[in-house]
Amino acid sequence: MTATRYRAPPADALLIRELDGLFALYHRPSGTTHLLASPAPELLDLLADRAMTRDALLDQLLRRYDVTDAADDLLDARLSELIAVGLVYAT
Amino acid sequence: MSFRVGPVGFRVGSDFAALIATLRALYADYPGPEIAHFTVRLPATAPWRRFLRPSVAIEGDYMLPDAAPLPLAQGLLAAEMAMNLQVALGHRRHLLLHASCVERDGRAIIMTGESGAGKSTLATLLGARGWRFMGDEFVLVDPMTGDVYAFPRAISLKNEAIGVVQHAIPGGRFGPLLRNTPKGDIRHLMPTPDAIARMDEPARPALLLFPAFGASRDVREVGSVEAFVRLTQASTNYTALGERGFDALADLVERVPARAIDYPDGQTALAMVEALWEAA
Amino acid sequence: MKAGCLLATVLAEPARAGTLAPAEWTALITAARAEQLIGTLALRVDSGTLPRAVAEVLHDARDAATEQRRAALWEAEMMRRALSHLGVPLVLLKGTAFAAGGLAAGQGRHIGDLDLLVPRAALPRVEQALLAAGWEWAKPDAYDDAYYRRWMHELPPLLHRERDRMIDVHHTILPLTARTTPDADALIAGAVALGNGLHVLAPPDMVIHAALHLFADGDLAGGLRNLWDIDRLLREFSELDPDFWLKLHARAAEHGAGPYVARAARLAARLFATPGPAAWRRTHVSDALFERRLLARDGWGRETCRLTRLAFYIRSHWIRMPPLMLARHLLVKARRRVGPAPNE
Amino acid sequence: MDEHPTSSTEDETGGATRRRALMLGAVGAASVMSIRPALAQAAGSVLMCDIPVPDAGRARGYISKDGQVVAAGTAGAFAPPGRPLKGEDVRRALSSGSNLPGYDYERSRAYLKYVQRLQRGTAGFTCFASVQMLRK
Repeated sequence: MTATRYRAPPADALLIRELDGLFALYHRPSGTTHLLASPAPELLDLLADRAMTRDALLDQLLRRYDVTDAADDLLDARLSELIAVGLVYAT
Repeated sequence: MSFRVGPVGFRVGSDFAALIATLRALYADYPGPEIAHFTVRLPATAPWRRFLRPSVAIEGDYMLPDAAPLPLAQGLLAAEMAMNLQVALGHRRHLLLHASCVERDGRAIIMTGESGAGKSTLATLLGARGWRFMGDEFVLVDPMTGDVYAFPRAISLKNEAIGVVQHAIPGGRFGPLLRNTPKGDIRHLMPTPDAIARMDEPARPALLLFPAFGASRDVREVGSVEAFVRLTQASTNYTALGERGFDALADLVERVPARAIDYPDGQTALAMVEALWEAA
Repeated sequence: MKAGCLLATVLAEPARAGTLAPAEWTALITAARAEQLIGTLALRVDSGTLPRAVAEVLHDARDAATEQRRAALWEAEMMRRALSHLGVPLVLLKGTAFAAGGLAAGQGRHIGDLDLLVPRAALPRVEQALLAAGWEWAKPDAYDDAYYRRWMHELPPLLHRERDRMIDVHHTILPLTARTTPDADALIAGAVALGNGLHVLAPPDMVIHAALHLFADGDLAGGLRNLWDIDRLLREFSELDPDFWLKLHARAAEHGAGPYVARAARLAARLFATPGPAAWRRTHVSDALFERRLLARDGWGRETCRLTRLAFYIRSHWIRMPPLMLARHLLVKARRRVGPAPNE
Repeated sequence: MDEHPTSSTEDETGGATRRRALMLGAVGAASVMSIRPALAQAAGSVLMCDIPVPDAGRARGYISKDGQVVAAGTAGAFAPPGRPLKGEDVRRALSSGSNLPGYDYERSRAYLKYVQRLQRGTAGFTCFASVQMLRK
């Protein structure tokens, strides 16, 4: 069985406005507004319109950011929040 | 009968001729549109309820399944609620904020809060001090321009506010006192002729206030994200407007300063609002 | 002209909108809202020369329909994400199917709950997967639950706890108690894949479902909209496929739905001038009664023709249940309604 | 592992030269909050709704201490209220912990628990939903 891969909508499916350090996001396909705190916007950016395994995603995060608490369970928790609201899709 | 409040035309029909006559008198200064945007029905809850303990149902183009009927003596409240419901559920040209609003020099203060926060009273009292009263229930944000439009229907004063306003505006055109409604005692006050005559003039939002009555005097800055979330919950059609609503609301909270104010009495509140206005 | 009639006329001939007096507009808008056809009306009527208030109302209605469509398609997508791992065919029905299939019947249409058809054998797995993905039972009542499971063509409704949207999961398209029993396996076997893992019914089945839904499963309340769906489907499918009427006739016979489909075609032709073969046009005396029921709406949005409506209410129970079961059902319902007299 | 070569987005966010600190567990709680429709405010303008206890389908049933509808006459359960509860009374009782007007503590708790268990599609639910959201 292959590892689960995750994908977020392309950038043009989202409207994002930064307000006081948080991000208000309008998701065009659902018509829903979400408030995002870091690291959710960063994850959406990395996964925008391309599928990645969790390991690949963590690797990308570590390359791009100084991740102080890189742990699989924390990343899983963040991904599952995004999956629950439909912003990330697991294949 | 039909009348227009701001950009919204209503047609109101009822089994009770007396109720229509009262509405006709109160809304005499409002223009009568040929074609109404919404229809409001205030029928008797059953045929015999026209005569025997007469009871008014709240119906129209948009209805709530559990809306409770009211005794005929509170028919004006039934009309008010039915009108609110049509706008809240049906109007999409503007982003609706459940708020009161006053204007001066083309710039508006938007005051929003839960029922009992004093937003009606504050807007009414400011209206008596040289401000233009724009509404005490809804303020309408144009998603294209960010301007706000007025919805100056009859002001719905509740409980202690009735005495306060009667004292402040002794010459006001008041409706009958409705006692012991589910919202307490209610008395309607018609906006001034000037407020009605100028109801189609938009204004630029300049200050967002979240008043709370009861606590001791306090002013706090409200960050844009908190204002955004609070206004999504104060809007009856934010979600329904989709992307337009998102943009309009994000623009509003980015551009307009927001403050929460706690106040112990009306005089203090008026002083606080006018001081904030000078500083804004 | 009665408002229900006016609404049907303007939908069929949108050019008539140019001749309406202000009072007629108000009646038309009110009736269209009451019949949940305001979005459809908005798309039918050209916005060039309309009175300002009308243009504003119809513009809002178009926006509302766009957002409803978005929400419906998203709900279907979230359902797909929750169920795709099961590997069972997922067939969209009614409004969501029209929208997802890009059909004219979906344009401007009000879309409420998500209706899904799956094979009966897959029902327990579908139910479990939905419950695991955030859907919850909408009604706690035990009698209704047992009744649903034993006799209905669908699970009791489920509601998504975050999105507040309802899903009806069907395993066939009429209650098992109804006089007509469509072939559910054939419906699913014939379904058309949309390419994203979801399906819609094949064109003849879609018409048959709409006809059964309108004439074999309910009291026709709000039925004008369903008849409009049928008009749009018949027009679109018969334009695409010259043999459509023949296929429809054959397929309706297979499902035992011939008379309902014929009734649908006749009434659509009566009210909306839907084109069709002459053989389908032979009028029945009872058609006038159905027409009266479908148009029973006045210019204040109220239902009229109380007796006609009552007759159709009784009919709706009659056609859905064998007589003894109907008696039992009404008895249980009646017992539950007998309570203390209301205090006032 | 990475099938998609890193694109220019990496440079826009700083790339390897100015690496920004990021915490996966920084917010402690959820990193996503969804805005839900404020149907309540619509209803708030008409907060004058009734909640039948129990709904008409189970009209004679008693209400147990935990808000379930049980058979009439069940020991320890309460007879239903004589008239539907008012949305405004329910709101007040839920937010202040006070009793429903005319009912004692135990009975109020039982009725309120019934109301809190209401689900969509049951009579009174829309009213309860609006009460809930205004309460905060």
